[in-house]
Amino acid sequence: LPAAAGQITVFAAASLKEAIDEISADFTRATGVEVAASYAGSSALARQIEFGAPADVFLSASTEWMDHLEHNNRIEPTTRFDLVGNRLVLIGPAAQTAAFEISANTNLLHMLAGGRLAMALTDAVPAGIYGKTALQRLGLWEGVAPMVAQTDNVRAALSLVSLGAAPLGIVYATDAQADQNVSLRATFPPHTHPPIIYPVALVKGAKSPQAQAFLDYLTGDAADKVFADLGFLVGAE
Amino acid sequence: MSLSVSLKHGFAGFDLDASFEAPNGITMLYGRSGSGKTTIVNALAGLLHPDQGHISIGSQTLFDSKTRQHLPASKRRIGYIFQEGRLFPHLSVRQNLKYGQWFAPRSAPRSDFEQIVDMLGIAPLLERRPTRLSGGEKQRVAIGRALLSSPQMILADEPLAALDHARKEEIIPYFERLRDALGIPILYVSHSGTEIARLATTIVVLQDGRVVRQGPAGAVLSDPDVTPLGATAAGVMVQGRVAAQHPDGLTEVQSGGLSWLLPAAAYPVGSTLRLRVEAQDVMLATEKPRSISALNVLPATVATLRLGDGPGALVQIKAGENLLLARITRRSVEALNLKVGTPVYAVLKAVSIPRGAIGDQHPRQ
Amino acid sequence: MSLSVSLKHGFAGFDLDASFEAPNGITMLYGRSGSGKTTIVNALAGLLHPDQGHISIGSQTLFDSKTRQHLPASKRRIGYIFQEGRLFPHLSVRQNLKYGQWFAPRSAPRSDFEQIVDMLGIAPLLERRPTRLSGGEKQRVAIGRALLSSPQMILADEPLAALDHARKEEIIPYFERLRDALGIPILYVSHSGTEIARLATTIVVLQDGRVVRQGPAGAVLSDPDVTPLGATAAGVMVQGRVAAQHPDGLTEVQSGGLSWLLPAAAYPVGSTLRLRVEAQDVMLATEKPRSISALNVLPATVATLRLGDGPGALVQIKAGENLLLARITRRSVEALNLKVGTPVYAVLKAVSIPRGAIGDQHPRQ
Amino acid sequence: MDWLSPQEWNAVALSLRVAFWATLCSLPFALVTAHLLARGRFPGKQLFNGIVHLPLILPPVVTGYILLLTFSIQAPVGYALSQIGIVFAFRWTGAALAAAIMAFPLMVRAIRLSIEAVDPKLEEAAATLGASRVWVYLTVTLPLILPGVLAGSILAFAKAIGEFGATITFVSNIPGQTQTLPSAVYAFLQVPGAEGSALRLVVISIVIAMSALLLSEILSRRVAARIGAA
Amino acid sequence: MDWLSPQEWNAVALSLRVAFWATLCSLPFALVTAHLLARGRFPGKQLFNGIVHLPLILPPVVTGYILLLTFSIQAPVGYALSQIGIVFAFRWTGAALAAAIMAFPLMVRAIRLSIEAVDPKLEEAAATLGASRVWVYLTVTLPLILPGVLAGSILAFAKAIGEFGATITFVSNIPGQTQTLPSAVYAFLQVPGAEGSALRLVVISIVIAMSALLLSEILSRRVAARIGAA
Ligand SMILES: Nc1ncnc2c1ncn2[C@@H]1O[C@H](COP(=O)(O)OP(=O)(O)OP(=O)(O)O)[C@@H](O)[C@H]1O
Ligand SMILES: Nc1ncnc2c1ncn2[C@@H]1O[C@H](COP(=O)(O)OP(=O)(O)OP(=O)(O)O)[C@@H](O)[C@H]1O
Ligand code: MOO
Ligand SMILES: [Mg+2]
Ligand SMILES: [Mg+2]
Repeated sequence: LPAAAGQITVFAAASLKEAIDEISADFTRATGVEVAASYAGSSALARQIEFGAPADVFLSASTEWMDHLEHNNRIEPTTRFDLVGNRLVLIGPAAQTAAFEISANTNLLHMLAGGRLAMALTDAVPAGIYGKTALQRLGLWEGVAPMVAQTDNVRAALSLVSLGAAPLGIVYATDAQADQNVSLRATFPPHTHPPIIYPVALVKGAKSPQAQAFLDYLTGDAADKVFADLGFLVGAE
Repeated sequence: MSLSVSLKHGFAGFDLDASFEAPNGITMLYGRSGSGKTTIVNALAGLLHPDQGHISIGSQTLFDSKTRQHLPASKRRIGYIFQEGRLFPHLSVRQNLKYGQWFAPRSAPRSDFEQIVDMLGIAPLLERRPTRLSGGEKQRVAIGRALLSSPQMILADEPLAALDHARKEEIIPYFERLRDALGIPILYVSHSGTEIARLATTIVVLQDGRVVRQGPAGAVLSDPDVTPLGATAAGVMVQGRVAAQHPDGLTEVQSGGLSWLLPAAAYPVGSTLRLRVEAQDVMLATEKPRSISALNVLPATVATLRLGDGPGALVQIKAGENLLLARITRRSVEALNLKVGTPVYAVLKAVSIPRGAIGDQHPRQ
Repeated sequence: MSLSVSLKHGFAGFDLDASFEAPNGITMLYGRSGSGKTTIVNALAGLLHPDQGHISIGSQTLFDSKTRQHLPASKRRIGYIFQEGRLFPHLSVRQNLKYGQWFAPRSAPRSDFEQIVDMLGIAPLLERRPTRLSGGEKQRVAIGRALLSSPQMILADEPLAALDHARKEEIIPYFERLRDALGIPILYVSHSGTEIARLATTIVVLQDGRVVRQGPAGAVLSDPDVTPLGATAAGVMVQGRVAAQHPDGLTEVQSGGLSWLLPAAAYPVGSTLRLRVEAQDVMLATEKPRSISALNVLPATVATLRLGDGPGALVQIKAGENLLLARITRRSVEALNLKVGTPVYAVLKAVSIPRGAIGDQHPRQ
Repeated sequence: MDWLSPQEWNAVALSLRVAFWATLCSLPFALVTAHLLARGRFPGKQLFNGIVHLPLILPPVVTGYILLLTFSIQAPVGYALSQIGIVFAFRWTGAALAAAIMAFPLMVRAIRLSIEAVDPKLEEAAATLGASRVWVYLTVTLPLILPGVLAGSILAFAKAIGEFGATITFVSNIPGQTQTLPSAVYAFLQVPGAEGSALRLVVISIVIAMSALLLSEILSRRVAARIGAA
Repeated sequence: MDWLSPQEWNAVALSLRVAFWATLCSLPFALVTAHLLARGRFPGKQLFNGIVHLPLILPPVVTGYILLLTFSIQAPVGYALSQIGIVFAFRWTGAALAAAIMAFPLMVRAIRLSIEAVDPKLEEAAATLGASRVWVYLTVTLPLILPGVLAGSILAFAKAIGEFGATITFVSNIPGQTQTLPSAVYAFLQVPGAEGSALRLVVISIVIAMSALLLSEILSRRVAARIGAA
């Protein structure tokens, strides 16, 4: 495989594309080492790594899949750490009234006014699982469940709101920040859902000697700034 | 109703430029392979849009390149018997036969299904698919389909070419009746001398896309020089009644007041026959021949004399009440000094009237 | 090489059960539409797997249901002229014609491409696709394709049915030469009396899937009772040389030491002709007829006499050096008291030898 | 069968319904389109041909996104349709629409090939027997292309059973309303260790589609026998 | 054209390569398969037919997953192949394999329909002229089904250009190695506000596939004209 000395192959959750593209470019400029990043769903990437994909570094959007790989002895456990965090937010169309505090008293059904609540798959995709948990803990899930439109990934939920097809949606703060067509309505309190964490680790048998350097670079200031600018929670460790 | 055709059409390497009139009755299109017969028929049917020209039937224009008229095929009410069958593979024989009836106007005269099926001998095939038919069976179904569609014009492109002699002899009388009974023009393509002679009212001879000869059948057929068919095709039909069956296998037929001998064992005494007497089988003698193998020596008188441009002549004679035709040479006309009114003997072999040329007068009703 | 066929095959509503031998030369399969001709031909070609039976050619077994042998069609080296053309639509006429040659063994004798193309009159069509051909043109290409494949057996299913008279007259001599020159069996299906009479070495008559008569052509044809074709098909070929062209359009031909008169204006003096004289056009007289329109009265003697079961008889006579056939009635045989050796006059009309039956002795080389 | 949860049963039933209606409703359009492409001569035919094939070329997600842009109530088309009572967004009808559009090029191709195989000489023969163009179509062309139409329809049905990307993008995944089998399968695949559950649903998809295929083979063999082919 | 980044150019080039080889390499298999399905009589034919259609029925992600299970170096098949130098996993060859398998049923269907439209009488005629079965196939059947083969190939090519789900699941989305156009589109669609970039790539896909379609139309019209159809 042409995993040349000067190249690192990074498998990263699709939602990290913007950040990793920018950080990789910086890294290449600094070290001369090329970074090839493969973006897809965390589940797909994890399975590929399980089956011997030539990845050096894995950035997952969920701890579950990283756990799965660790359990199967496909990553170097010692290199694993939590890179960044994220927040879960409720969004609506742009140019709406200011954000509010979401609580057990929030009447989501009223706010939906017959429309749909856009979420990622609530039993499968991390953003959807987090959202469902949060709503459950707030006691809102029972009432709103029939109105939920589930998408195959969080980005599609964002699109539904962005296009006006759904009046409300639950996505990550980073998504909400990047899309001008949506506005932030509420941020779910951290205690309503498990921490949203993007773990990273070296893949077992990583071929590129520069992979560790890239891992280190991800924790550096330059990378932190990129993540922070995009709305990720940095230093969650 | 008369059909009037004037067409120009070009294929790469072939130019059609033909005009002719087809009055009621059967107009035979005759010409060598590739002379443009099917092309003309297709244009009449509306399947080919000619480059130029005019086609009308009676007062109705079917096609006119000047006025840009082109009546679609489905509105022309034609019964087209295709050179290559073209049966519907997904329909049974019965459905194929009935197909045209679905679209015929209510007012159109219906042909009798049973009768046509019977004549064509396809009754046992009615529930079959066309793929399971023999070549000749297919062709017979195609004939039936066209005839049953209540057409106001029939186009028949070599309809009988694939059929055996006996079957032909069963179907030809039907066309004869169509010709005589219905007032519709029939355009009929054939290479067969027998068919042309028996059926043609009018003959149109094509050569390389051009009409080289057209006219009433009698005139064209009696001209030995015009086509290869001229020599073999003239003849008359004669009606008679079986008078006796002789023990040596010969049948005696009374016709027009005279006795004829011929082999026709299958017909019982008293039944009515029609016989085709071909002009070239008739010899004329001014002296009664003796000790000759010909069994039929009929006294007659010359009725008309028509000399061709070539060596041939067509002599019409009255034998009893029958008018017969004899094709002889001009040299013989002179040698025997034949004139209108000359008494002669028509000499005719018994075997010259082959069994095939014998049919009931009304084959089936 | 002789072909030996014994077959049983059943279709719903049709049973074939036929056995016959086809020696070298042309074996004519004759029978009404639907009598099983194409079925037999397909079995010979290897396209139909019969239920039971045996087919062999010379010592080679093509099919045997007992030993479960079934030589595939491609190995049988047959030139099959199909009833329905079956030209390859994606190949040009030339490629269609050459198709069989690609697969013929090197050692096989090659037919001359130019000569066959010429005979069939398809030279101008060589670069065309079959969809742009007329019905008869397609059929001619199909004939050429089969002939050019260097076959060791020819199967011809109504090969000439779609052709005009003149074209037939050009192609028939070719089959005659194939018959006479090549030592291969030819199985030929035809409804045409002329083709049968001129070409048949052997005749097999089918009826409803069964062989009702088989034997050498002469024997079958001279029996007026056996088939509808019997009456019209007997005849002989005679060779002659144009002696003079008379001003009244008649041509004088010297043949077998005698002079014949007939209309054949197109042939220059000195050229060689062959004439077909049909048995039924010949009358016999024991006294020289006078004042009769027939121009050919040839002195002859009775050579053989064959009486049929029915009213007919076939008399072979020697006129000059030619052997002619005359179909007359048994009654006339008795009335004229004909015996072998009886001197007679053969009476033949000039027009009975139609132009179509005249051809160069060696049509084209 | 208790090895399927009620929600999974819903998904099965919905997939069948979606695929059935998707196939049935696109059939007339596919017939017309195939006919235009096989026989028509009009300007922009190539463009039209291209547009018909778009769903095949585009990643399904993009197709779904375009559908969303076009048929959501916010969009002019979607709004206009909703005024006459036709709503696709977040309904099973939307899933059917997505499946229909994804399967459309397959159906059209199959039908078109069979139309091109029909001998125009037979249609001419029907015309000479008095059949107008519509009747020729109904009594000759259509019966002759039936095997192709069948093949195309079953292909479309199978595709509709398996369609996922465009469907979930367009109408999301609402259990009981738009959650088809593939969405359910996808969901299981996102969860580590749930491959077994996914497999069950995959097997069901396969059984359904295979039955449809088998049916089509039997039907088209019967049709072909009637037409007398091979 | 500077409106495409080098990485995007790579994706375009790779998609073309993948689609080309996917189409070319599956063609012989598709011909054989179509022939078996159209003419063959063997036990298990229906099952075989079903298996051929599986990629159409299954959600692409499942197909990709099955490929991963089968052809990764860990798997017996993948290992065996790797011993003789054939590796699919995470190579562009794998993308081609995925595209080929997804497009296979489409190609087979198209070819099969045209085989069924060939008049066996012509093949019989060729046999009587001495052509063995192979030669009959090469000189008669194949030329007559050429329009169908063309149509099927272009359909497969278009499908291969658009294939996403199975590809990204099987060989991932590694730029320059396995990142095809649709994978690149997918990645852009994950970035809010990057629809413009996605759109550019979508347009390129469309242009490529449309050109292929146009080419096939022209070719098959020429072929049809040669065969003399309609
Ligand atoms: N595939 C088939 N299935 C059922 N019956 C058939 C099939 N092919 C032919 N037949 C029947 O078998 C009989 C013989 O057919 P065949 O084609 O051999 O006749 P044929 O003598 O060649 O007639 P023709 O002169 O009309 O071509 C006919 O009655 C026909 O209807
Ligand atoms: N579609 C076509 N394209 C080009 N030339 C054609 C086409 N159809 C017919 N021709 C040519 O036009 C001429 C006349 O054809 P047509 O079919 O009218 O002949 P025909 O008189 O019916 O002959 P046949 O007795 O052989 O059926 C022929 O030379 C033929 O080659
Ligand atoms: O067209 Mo697909 O690749 O079924 O989603
Ligand atoms: Mg013709
Ligand atoms: Mg036959």
